[in-house]
Amino acid sequence: MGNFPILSFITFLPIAGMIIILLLPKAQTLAMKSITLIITGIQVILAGFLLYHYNYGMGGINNPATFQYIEKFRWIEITGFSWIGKIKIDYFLGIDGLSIPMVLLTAIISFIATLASWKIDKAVKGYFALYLLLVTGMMGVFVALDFFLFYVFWELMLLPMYFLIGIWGGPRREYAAIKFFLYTLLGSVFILLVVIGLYFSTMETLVDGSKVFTFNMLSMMDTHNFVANGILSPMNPHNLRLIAYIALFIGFAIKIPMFPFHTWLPDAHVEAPTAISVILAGVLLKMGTYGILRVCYPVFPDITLKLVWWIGAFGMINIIYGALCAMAQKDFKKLIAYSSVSHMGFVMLGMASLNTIGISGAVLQMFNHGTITAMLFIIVGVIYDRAHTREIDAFGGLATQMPIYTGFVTLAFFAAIGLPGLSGFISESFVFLGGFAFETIRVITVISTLGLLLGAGYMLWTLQRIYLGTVPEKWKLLKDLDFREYAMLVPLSVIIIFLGVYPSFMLNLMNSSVNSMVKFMMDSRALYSSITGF
Amino acid sequence: MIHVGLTHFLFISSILFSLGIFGIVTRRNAVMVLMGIELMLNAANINFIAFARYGNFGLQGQIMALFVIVVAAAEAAIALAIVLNIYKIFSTVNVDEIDTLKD
Amino acid sequence: MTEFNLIQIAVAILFLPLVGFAFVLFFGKKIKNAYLFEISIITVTFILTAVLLFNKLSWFPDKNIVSEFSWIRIQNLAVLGNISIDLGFLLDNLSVIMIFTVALISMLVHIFSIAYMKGDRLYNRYFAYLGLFTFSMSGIVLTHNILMMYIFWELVGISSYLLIGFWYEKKSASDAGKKAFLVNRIGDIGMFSGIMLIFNTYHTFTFDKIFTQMAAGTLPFNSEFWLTVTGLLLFCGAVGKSAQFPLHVWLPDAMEGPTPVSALIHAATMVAAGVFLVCRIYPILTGNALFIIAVIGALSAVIPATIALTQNDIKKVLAYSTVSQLGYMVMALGVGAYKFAFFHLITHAFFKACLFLGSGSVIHAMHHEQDITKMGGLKKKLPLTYATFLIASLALSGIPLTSGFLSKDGILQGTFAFASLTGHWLFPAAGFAVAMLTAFYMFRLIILTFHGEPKNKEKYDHAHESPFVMAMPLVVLSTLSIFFWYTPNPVNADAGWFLSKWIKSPVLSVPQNARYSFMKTDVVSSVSKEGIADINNSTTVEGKEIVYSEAYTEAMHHAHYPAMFLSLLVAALGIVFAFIFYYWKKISADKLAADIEPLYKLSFNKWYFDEIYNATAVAFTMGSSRFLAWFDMNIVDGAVNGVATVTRWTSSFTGKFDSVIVDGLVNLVAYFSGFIGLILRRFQTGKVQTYLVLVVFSLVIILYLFKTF
Amino acid sequence: MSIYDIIFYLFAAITLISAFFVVTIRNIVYSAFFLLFTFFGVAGIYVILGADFVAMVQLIIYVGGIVILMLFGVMLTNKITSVAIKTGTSQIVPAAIGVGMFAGILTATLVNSHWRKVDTAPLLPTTQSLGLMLISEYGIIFELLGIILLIALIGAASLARK
Repeated sequence: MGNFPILSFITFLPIAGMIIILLLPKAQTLAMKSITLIITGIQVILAGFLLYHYNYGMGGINNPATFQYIEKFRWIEITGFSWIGKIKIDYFLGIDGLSIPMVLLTAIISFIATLASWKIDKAVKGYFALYLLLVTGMMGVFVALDFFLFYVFWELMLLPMYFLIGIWGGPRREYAAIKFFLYTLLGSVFILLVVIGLYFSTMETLVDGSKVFTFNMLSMMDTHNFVANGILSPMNPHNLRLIAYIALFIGFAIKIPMFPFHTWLPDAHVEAPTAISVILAGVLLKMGTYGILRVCYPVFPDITLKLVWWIGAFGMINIIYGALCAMAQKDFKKLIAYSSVSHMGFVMLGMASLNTIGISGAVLQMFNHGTITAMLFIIVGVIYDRAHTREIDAFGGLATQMPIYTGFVTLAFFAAIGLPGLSGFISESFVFLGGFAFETIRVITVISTLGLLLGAGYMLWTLQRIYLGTVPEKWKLLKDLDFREYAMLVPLSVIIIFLGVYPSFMLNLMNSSVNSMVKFMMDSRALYSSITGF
Repeated sequence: MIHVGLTHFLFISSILFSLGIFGIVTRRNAVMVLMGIELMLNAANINFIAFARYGNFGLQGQIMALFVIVVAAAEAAIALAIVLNIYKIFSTVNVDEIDTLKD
Repeated sequence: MTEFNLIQIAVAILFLPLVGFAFVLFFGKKIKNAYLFEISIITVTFILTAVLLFNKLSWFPDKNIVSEFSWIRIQNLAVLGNISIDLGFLLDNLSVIMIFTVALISMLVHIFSIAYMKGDRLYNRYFAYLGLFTFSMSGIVLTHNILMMYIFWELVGISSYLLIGFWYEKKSASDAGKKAFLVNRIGDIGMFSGIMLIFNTYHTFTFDKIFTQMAAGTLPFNSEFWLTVTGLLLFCGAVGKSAQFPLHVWLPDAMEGPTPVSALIHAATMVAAGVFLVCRIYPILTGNALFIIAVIGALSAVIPATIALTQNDIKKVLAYSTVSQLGYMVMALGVGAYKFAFFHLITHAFFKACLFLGSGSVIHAMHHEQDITKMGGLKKKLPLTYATFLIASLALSGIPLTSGFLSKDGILQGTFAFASLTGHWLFPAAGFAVAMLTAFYMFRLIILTFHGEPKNKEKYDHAHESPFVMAMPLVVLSTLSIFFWYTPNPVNADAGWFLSKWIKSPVLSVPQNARYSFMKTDVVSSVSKEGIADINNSTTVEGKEIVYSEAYTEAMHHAHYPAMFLSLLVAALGIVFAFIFYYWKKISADKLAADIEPLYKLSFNKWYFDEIYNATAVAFTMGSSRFLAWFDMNIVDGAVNGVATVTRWTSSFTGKFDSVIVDGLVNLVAYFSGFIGLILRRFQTGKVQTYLVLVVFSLVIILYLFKTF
Repeated sequence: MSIYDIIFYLFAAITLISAFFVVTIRNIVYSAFFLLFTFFGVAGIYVILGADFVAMVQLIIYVGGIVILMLFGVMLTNKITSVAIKTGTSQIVPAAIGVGMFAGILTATLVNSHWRKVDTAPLLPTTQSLGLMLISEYGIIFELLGIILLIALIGAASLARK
């Protein structure tokens, strides 16, 4: 394939689909759905292609030479404002071991969520156009290496999401959409601040030897590129790196969502249509943790090392708090939403461990949580489609009524509580093993193991309340799964079981990058202390 | 008193700009909001032309100012059309009474 | 037969039940007799285990056959180097005997279930679950590393969840399944913490490598205290699975499952897994850890025995008896009687399976009546069941000529010797007390069920002896409860092949000064034997077994006959009392119960464990969960909404205040607070202009931060 | 203080004072008239800056076009008979504080920046050179602007017709 810009292709393909859909007449809903399905299908194939040709030995993280499928050219260049200097923004894409699992996840979840949107019948054209735009935004975030571009994709994904929740959502959709939008926008503002700050603190040396300010993330990771008196340069004795780090972290943490910024999540999930919940939980939440790993960690290793206890502690709070809140929910979807909060806590805990096992566990957990939660939300969607309620106590005995569906439910629930043989187990174990190995967060890790118990508690309790027992008279007519629902649940189940028995498939993929990350963090400890002189 | 130079013009433009914002933020009538926007556009234009004179650009600044004026005209036309529509629907042009964004 | 063949057989043994599970699960709907496939699979598995057992014991009696492969490999770690997480098999005598027992009992339970479960709606599904359960249990037994053991440990938990809650339409059944899983999970968390400690210290999960490194002097955090902690944390897993005090509450509830399941789970497999785990990790248990284990074991032996006295549900009595017997084994492990503990595990598996299946036969005959006060006189109707049940009860009570006598005697002997060396006489006291209680409640059960007059005439008349497929397992299991399978000498098991040849106590890896004093390697003796005075070497020169001190051997020897006669005496006493109370009715049991009502109530209500847990742990969790949900809804989320209300109130108040006193400064303060409110408010007044003001302020802040002057 | 300076201050005063009235006075029609003066002042400033053509365009389009448009807007959206041609104001104080701070910091930034200035060129007529640029260098943009205007025209007409 040589120089074929496959990353751009995979990112912007949905935009092409969007244009086609916009050109179609309103009544052609089937064509719109098919086009979306085909486009996302092609994305899955392309992601498979990326995977097939992926070089497992290349680490990425801070070294541009070890990124793969790189595309880099000048995107915006303004000269002439001689007193500001040149403005130069690159179009810079590339992937490494951190991004490729996320690219895969995005492709798979988008495809499955397309199937989940099949029954949308309100303003179909708008829905699928926005949906494809959303897919582009998500994919872009995971492949962008220029901070400005990253930010553009980050914002690009925000707007369609707002409309998708706000128009196709449940009864309180506008409230939920606004809440989602403002929360994330707040996060974006924080991120933007830091982007600008970093821009004015980093200079890149061009081929001709001249220096320009840069948005290149990889340049920001190299201490040589910092301007001596930039406000975010470590050499500047009055630098604002700590504040900037916290701002950036909060920006990403809102997406995770980290306690106490998580309250948008239950509302957004409850109101969003099934497919959007799937996307939201499956991919969007990962952007927060991905952003932290991609930006916060390597750009601010000095601060990360200082604050790592806090990251772990918030991870712990997420795990336990989310689980306890989930236990008390009466709405099935809200329960799953809180379980997401709990499971994302594992990711944070794993990130805080700063060693290969823990971070591998965290990245793997991102992928696994994506698939498992997607499955859980589809499960909620299936029951909501039929019964038009999500009240847990309204159900009972569905195992008798819908045995095959209950089989899938059991699988997903067991995966969510980390049953061995299913994918959740390895990632959670790795997170714990990694966390325990790191002295700073050892106690936190041990406390977090309580999450295993609580998770099992609320999941099994839900299983019992909805699926076990006897069927109330009014649900006697519920039908078991149809073909479309099989098509969504079977692939996810296969992935969950496959990664449960053969986790090396994913772990090998990310191994070099995680190692580079850990090595980079370890080296930075000495490097930054020599720069700042304390 | 120093000779009039670049900074004087910049001063004028920044004050004009701020007044524009003030108008947008405080006035309740949609048309008044539009007027505020026009003020801001004019402030920007002053900057363009001032830099065209004191910077090393030739006439590029003036060209840009022309473009701005043209776009402003288009914008004013569209905006007023929208205001008329709003008036038809809500029977008011007071922007603070139009808060469907809230729910 | 080479080692490689044995490994191949082991692989087949492990995965055949899984194949059965998958097949029956997927085709159970379409093929009516899919369960026959599962049964033939399990029969093949059993034959394979028999082959494995025979070959291992005859050709490689002293060899540990290991086969492993790398499951996950993580390379170039910054600190640790490459790490490989291996999965693999360990075939030693312990595991082949255990896997044989598991497969045998599993097969018998399968066969028994053919008749017992006949006509159930989910007949095929039931056999699929049995297959899954057998697979998980085989995994625990055959594995060579702690992580894989944990994996199958959890799988056992989940398959027991499915089996206990098999009749999920009954609330009590699904409750029991959930409770079993959650209580187990508590133990598992401890176990997982132990695994984290192990991994953090040794960077491997494989038992052998852990033992070798520990023997070479590597300890968790370089301290014996943490070694003790590690051992106890791992033991937590056993506390959960083997239903030890204080986590024993799930087991009696688990009787909600079908009776053959109770036989499988609560006799030979799931609960035995805990004891098996302790046997596996025995080399890393320090003296202190063992002592605590012994205490837990003693408590678990005594408390449920007292509860079993007053229960009226035939399965509940057996369930508490199981807990009590498991406590026995754990206590035996704790006091150093390793061999006898494992021996009791095996013998107990057979006779307890026999008892459970026998009770299944009774329940089947009585049309699902489980209350023994409503039975009676069944001896005539169910002669075969009665005979087998009696043999198994005799074994459980420890009457000579039975297997139970041998193993129980050994355990009592062990506690006796331990007490004589260390002075903890409470252990033998507990042991003998439990022996008496056991004999008493078992014969109470037998008398009430099989003797006397039938109390429910109608059901009695319809009762009939069970069909062949139910009777056959009973006969097989009751024969296995006789002594001659284990030793030629009915009063001394030491001479038998089981203890002298097959079961070897493992070499300890624990540092010398952390062991029981009688397990310290006797340096002098090794000098005298080997002529080497190298202390560091002394742990390894002795070869394959724990080196007990001569004093201990002596004490064991002396304890043999006292323990034997005393245990016989108390068992006989127990039986006699049972007859006095329930057969001859010389003393009214009801009257006695009324006389000591508080004690009776305590026992009848299971020492109020469930109530206490419900009132504390469960209530606390549910309470905090409700509180946090409220907190989340009203405080965290309301921090936004609530502050908005307050701010609105504030601004309206200040607005009024402002209109009364026109004061610029106050005005400013008020609006400033209003401005803060604007930020904290839901950010959604809906008015673009308000947002714009915010934008302006933000711009001011940004410009100020990035100011160039 | 040269005559140049005096003219500058004159126009600056016209601009700022009338702009101030635009945003503060209650009657919208008066506001519109003050807007006219503001534009006029701005045009004067353009002239001082040597942008004669732009100044003319400013006068023609703004003073002649946009202000009239605004007035139409006012008239069409207010009942002439009622007294509602006045506009209310909201959140004056926070806005005043915010905008004041903003103006201060913006002015400080602009004034304190070290602009790289070149010597002012002599004032020459610009119309011809602007025209040349518009049809050569900026030809495409010029065309595009034409299209935008057309679209705006059609759009506004169709919007207002609804």
